[in-house]
Amino acid sequence: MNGLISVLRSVRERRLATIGLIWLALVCIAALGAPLLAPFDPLDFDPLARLAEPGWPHLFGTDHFGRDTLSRAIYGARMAVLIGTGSVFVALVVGGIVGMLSAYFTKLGHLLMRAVDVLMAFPALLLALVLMTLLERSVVNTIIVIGTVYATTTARILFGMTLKLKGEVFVEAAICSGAGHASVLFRHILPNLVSPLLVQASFIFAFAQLQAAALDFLGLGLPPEVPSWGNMLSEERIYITRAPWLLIFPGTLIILTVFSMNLLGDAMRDSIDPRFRKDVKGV
Amino acid sequence: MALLEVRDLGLAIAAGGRLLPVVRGISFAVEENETLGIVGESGCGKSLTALAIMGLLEDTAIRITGGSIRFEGRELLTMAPAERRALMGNRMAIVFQEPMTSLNPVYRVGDQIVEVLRQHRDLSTSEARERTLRLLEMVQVPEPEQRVHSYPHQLSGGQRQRVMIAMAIACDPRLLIADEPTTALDVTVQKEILELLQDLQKRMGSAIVLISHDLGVIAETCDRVAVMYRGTIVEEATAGELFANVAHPYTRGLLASIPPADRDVEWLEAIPGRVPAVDQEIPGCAFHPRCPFVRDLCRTARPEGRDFAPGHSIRCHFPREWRT
Amino acid sequence: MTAPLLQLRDLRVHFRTGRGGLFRRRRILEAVGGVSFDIHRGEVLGLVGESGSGKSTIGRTLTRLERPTGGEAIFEGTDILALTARAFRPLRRRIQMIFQDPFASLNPRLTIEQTLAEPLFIHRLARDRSEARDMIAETLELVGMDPDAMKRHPHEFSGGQRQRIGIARVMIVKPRLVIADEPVSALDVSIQAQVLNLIKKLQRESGVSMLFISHDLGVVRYISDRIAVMRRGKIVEIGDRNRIFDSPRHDYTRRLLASIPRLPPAPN
Amino acid sequence: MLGYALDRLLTLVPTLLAASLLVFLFVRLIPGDPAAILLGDAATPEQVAALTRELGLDQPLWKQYFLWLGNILEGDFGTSIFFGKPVLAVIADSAETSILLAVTTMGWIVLIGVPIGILAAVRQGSWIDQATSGLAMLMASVPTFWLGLYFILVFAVGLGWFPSSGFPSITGEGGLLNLRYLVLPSLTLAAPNAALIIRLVRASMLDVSREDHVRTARAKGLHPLRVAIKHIFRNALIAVAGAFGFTFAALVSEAVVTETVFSLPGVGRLVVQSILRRDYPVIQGVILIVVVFYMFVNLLVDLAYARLDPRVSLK
Repeated sequence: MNGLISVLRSVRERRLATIGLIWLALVCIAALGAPLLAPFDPLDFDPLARLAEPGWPHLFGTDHFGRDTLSRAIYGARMAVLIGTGSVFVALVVGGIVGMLSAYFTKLGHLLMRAVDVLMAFPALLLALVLMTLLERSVVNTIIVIGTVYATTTARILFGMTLKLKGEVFVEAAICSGAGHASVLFRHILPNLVSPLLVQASFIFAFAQLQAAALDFLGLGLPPEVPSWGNMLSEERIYITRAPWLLIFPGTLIILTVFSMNLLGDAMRDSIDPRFRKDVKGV
Repeated sequence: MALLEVRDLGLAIAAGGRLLPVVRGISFAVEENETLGIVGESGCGKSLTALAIMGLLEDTAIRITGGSIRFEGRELLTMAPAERRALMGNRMAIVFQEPMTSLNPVYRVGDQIVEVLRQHRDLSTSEARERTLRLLEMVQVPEPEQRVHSYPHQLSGGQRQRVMIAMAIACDPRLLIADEPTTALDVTVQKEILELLQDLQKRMGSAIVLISHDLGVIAETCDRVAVMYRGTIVEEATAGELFANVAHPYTRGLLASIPPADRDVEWLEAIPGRVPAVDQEIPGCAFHPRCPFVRDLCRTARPEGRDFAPGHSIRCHFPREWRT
Repeated sequence: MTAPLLQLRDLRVHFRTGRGGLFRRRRILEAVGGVSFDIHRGEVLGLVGESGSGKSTIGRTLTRLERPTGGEAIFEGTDILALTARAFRPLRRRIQMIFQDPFASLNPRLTIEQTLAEPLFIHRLARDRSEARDMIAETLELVGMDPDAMKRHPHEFSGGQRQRIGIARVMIVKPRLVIADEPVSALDVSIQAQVLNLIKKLQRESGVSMLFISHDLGVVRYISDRIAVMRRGKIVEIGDRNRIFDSPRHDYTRRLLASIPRLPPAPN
Repeated sequence: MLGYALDRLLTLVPTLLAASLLVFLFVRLIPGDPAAILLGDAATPEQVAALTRELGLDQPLWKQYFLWLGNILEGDFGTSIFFGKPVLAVIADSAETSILLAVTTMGWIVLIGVPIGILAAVRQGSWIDQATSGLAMLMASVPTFWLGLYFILVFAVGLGWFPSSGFPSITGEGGLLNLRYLVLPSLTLAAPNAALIIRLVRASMLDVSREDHVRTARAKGLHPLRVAIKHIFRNALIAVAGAFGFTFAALVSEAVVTETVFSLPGVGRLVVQSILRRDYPVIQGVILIVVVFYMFVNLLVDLAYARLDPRVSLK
């Protein structure tokens, strides 16, 4: 808890990071209140208003089916938040458990970390592509795939950090006091990993946006009918000259969101234990 | 004219928009051929003083708030950076505490010595290499022909410190600052290094400022001793005079705190309390909260430096109170 | 004379350095090469040596932070080196360790109360929090600290205070053997004297046995009844304190003693 | 040093075997008869039966694996369903583009990343530092395909400076001039990676500048620039070199998106198209080769570490 407070404090001290935080809050609001905020149904075709320029009633214009860009973008925020938090969750839970246990129980760890090594022999995007080939295009599968890709790096990072903590004198002192495995892991090691994990989470969130957009672009991410920012860019890219708003708008949304998350992660990183600063590397 | 003259030097640490004084106007002088020992506990400002003399406070949070440092008659604090660099590693040099980390890990030790020679002397590479070998012989590194090709991590702590010393004396400095040069070393190695420093001084005639927390090291090596407490020199005299006639309660407390190896002591007479935090202002004498002989005057008036005996100065209202 | 509290017999500890492989030899380093000594009840055995002599490894092996490659350590009749980790846990209460670095030995996330209560609950020495709190307050006073300190976090304390807390953590479980691994070498001289006095006082009052590990001969002389001098993983000389200092037999001991800078006595 | 290299090489073998097993299982995990999958929809039952025998699909799985592995080691990666020619030949056709793209991209990354990173570190806290750090983070936040599309729009369509798509081989007509086809794609691909290097160079240099030996270097009276380059950057390079290697190794697969945007006939595009065409033998082959390449580059990185940091190999 203390860690969280100090992290938030460090964010507040940086003006740019605060702006990033505000932007992310707006994205979250859009995601939660999409049905209320969106002026149109994001899937509704309006054949009479195809590729309409920004104006009234389509504030940000329409795409080549005549769907309202603003409404799709608001629903896209939903996908962004879902994919981001989902990937972070998968990566941190899977990677966290594997990394922490591997470092703590050395024999098991040797085996598990070799498995992680094998997965890390596949470059990130390639691994995502391969996994997507095996799975149907869906929101859940996209989350699983991106989460898995970052679970490997998270496991590596956590392995290293846990190993460092395991060698700490206060952990040895706890062992000398008679503390058991559970107590050492959850009382002495884990709480000291919360802030670095938070930083790692923010970077994964940011990367996940870019990865998801890339998968969408390649036609291997979310199903094409799902209104995500990546799909919006992917479907409308041939209209880049005729209807530039179709690319500028969702592109800017992605950039702002990723940039904000990176800013946030960067600000938080400066507040964490200097020992771990090198472990959590963002952009 | 002394070789080095420090006058009213003030240093402060910049923290949260404030300047917290850490060295509060200290003055001392060092002559050629002389070893001055500065002793004190961590945080007393002794190492920062060394860095200030060497000009190594740039890019740190430490600011020089006043005073002057004159070296060979020239004021260092107002000197142009290039001019000052021409002195560093040349006319004045420093040996640091941590021989493990003070050498660049990616270069061979020989090359690191050659670098300083080529910086300040007009030598060809082969001349510099030749001189490097002789320097390593001077500091008694065994098998110097092989050792010049070693990387720092291949040497023992003692050997690394010898390399550091060789690097420091490469250009025949007039002033050598040794900042806790033996603190990271074992006692047997410490003895060798201290003997080496004394031996080199005899040969080169330079001045040494030896900074240490260890009164024993200071007592064995120095001609004159300055005792620092919380940014001030509280007592200064020749080593013989100081240890024969300790006058400041802090100096006495320090001596009494160290468990001697040559006699039995039942209980140590420890100084009570601890050094107040940097941001804490202490009225009167800085040592009064811990002083066993404190009186009212000590709580209100800051003692000025004065001569306790010829060549023995002290900052204390009631010196040698334990006698009365 | 009753049986010693601890009998260490032919302790050997080896470390592997670096990662070996098919094409590179892995080096085996002998940290402790056959060390034997006894510690009697109520006795302080000083273990002195230079860095790399293996003195800390012995202490760490006795608290099972390091695995030995051979030898036995009979503590109150059981060979603690042969026990499983699980079987050794109840014995941890009896063998406690004071660490060198007071800044690293306390979990920064826990309050002093949480840190000190941990061993009490593990070893079932306190039934509930209020009983634990009473015991903590008592122990904090014992080490010269204000009981209010228990509400605070380690970063609010100085090095000397933290080392007092470290000592409190050890004393609170009423151990039979305390291993003190360079407990004062990270402290400033004036604080070192305070902590040394405290350790000596607590040892005298509680009658606990102690293995006091240090590189500082003065410190070892001040605190120990008997002294063992170590060099390169072996004990070169062991004996009563005054015998070691006044008539050292081994060359190395003599060299060590001759290396200590002489210190003028404090005026009275 | 040689022993170290051989050892590192040896540790790769189990990882490589495990990775190849995954690649092998990949096709087996797809529901349906592997032989039918590998032959595509147009296959006749006779062809399927023949391939079943050839791949030993009627044998236990572990035998199939070794059979497959044996074929691979002999250079037989199977036959592309789409192209109807050996997979290795298909991959070879796209290798030139990928390698040239990776090399030019790497050139940009070093050229942009290192000097700006050094500048930001030396001028820590100045407006230059803040501007470059902010810009670097922005560069890392832009989706590459979006950047690529706008590069095409501005520099190809608008200004007409560079071609917008495709890449004729440099051995063909136009020769080395054809490299201009790679300018926009390599810049696109370089942008986020250069951003990473800028930040890494800066951060590593700041880390090193706090080390004791830098103070020693200053105490020698060296010029600040010499201290920055010879002492700080040289040590920071140890961390940075690793990033160079990993970046380069990842470029081949990261290029998937860029190659698609610029319609480059590279390995990345081949993967995507093969996935969309369900050309499994090609997917398998490409993955395997990319993984081997990736691991090989990582091995080189390790060896570079040992060269740059004497503490690594001599310990």
